[in-house]
Amino acid sequence: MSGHVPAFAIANTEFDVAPLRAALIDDRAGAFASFEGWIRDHNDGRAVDGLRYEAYRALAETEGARIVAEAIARHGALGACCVHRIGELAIGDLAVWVGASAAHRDAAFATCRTIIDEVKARVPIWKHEHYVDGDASWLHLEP
Amino acid sequence: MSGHVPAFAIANTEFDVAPLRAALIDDRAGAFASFEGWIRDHNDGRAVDGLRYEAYRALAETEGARIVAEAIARHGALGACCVHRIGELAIGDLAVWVGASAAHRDAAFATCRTIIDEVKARVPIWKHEHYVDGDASWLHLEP
Amino acid sequence: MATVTLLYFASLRDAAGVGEERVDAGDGDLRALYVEARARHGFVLPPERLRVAVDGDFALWGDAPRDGSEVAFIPPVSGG
Amino acid sequence: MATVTLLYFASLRDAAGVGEERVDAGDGDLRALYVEARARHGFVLPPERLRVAVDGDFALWGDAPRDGSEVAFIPPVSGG
Repeated sequence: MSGHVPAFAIANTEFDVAPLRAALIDDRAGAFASFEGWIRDHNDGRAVDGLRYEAYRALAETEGARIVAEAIARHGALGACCVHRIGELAIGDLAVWVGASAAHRDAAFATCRTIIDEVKARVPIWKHEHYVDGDASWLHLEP
Repeated sequence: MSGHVPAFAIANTEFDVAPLRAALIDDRAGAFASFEGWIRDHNDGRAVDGLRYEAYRALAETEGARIVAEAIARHGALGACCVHRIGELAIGDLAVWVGASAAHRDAAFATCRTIIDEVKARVPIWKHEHYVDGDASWLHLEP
Repeated sequence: MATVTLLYFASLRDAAGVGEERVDAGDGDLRALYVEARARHGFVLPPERLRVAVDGDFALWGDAPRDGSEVAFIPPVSGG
Repeated sequence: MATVTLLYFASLRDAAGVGEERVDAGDGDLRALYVEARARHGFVLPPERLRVAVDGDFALWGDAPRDGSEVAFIPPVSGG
């Protein structure tokens, strides 16, 4: 993976995924899997009209980079990268992007999946949802 | 999914993935998974310097569309699309693209994975590899 | 007697030297058509490794050829 | 006695009304620091639901506070 793109980053504005994908191109790679988390219009049966993500940035970057490195090593990928948005987001906005390249598709899919699962479980980022009915709340998911 | 983009298509020149992804955007979607097959520089231990894909186009389009529809129904995705290149390709070229959107990531990943697996198993497309040593051969994989 | 167009792809087309040919179907099924073409062109692959399609959709080896139809022999695929 | 900066995020910050505050650590461990802050601000979450970090990396609840360090209480995360 190119040295120009960190393995994990927090973005406080919209970001372009093309350079992230480009940094994972590798002649040895036959497979590239990516995942995008989008803000959807409902959660747990409630209509959502937007949300805000907050991070403990120093720890999020350390833990995120650790997750990406662990996933690459565990699945034998060639490279991987993850960027997570913070700040105010509207329906349809890109919240998180994960990409992984590998010789074969098993490793590309597994790396991508492991990263998004671990990011959701371990990286200190919190979602504050605004509901259409005017209410709002922090999501502190049960472990 | 938008009516402007077919669920499955054969492309005989390079294609742009941005409109394919855009056609899968849906306010109900919280997850989008995509897969890209890239031409890699080796296969089965042999150095490859390019390849050619040939298709039985009428049947490939029928069978590809069937695969996409089956995968969406089976996993409960909101939409999915696949495009496969034919013709001469060089190392690093995009051979196949799959995208799937869904409310949650399980369905997005599963739909994407099912489509690429079934396309590789069922769609009448054949790979003719050129090796660096000057040899070339059709790949007729064991079932 | 039915006349059909046979379509050859990939290694079959290379072995036949043509992508398609018109043949008289005789009175056998689609498998018999392949067995005859295989003998004539020296195809390596046995019918068990192939699928057969008629007019753009998969068919059964035991189907009878229809006059004027397009019969494609599908070697093991390798897309993706 | 150690003086530390406590960092609050998400629902903890809303409950505390501030994102950080400096406190004297007393002679307890990091868990004791949270228990004390929880009582003062009325945090709903028990320490079992949280993790703790010191100076930007995860730490153990039983660790002793270091003078001048930054102690973050990490409620259950919900990114992605």
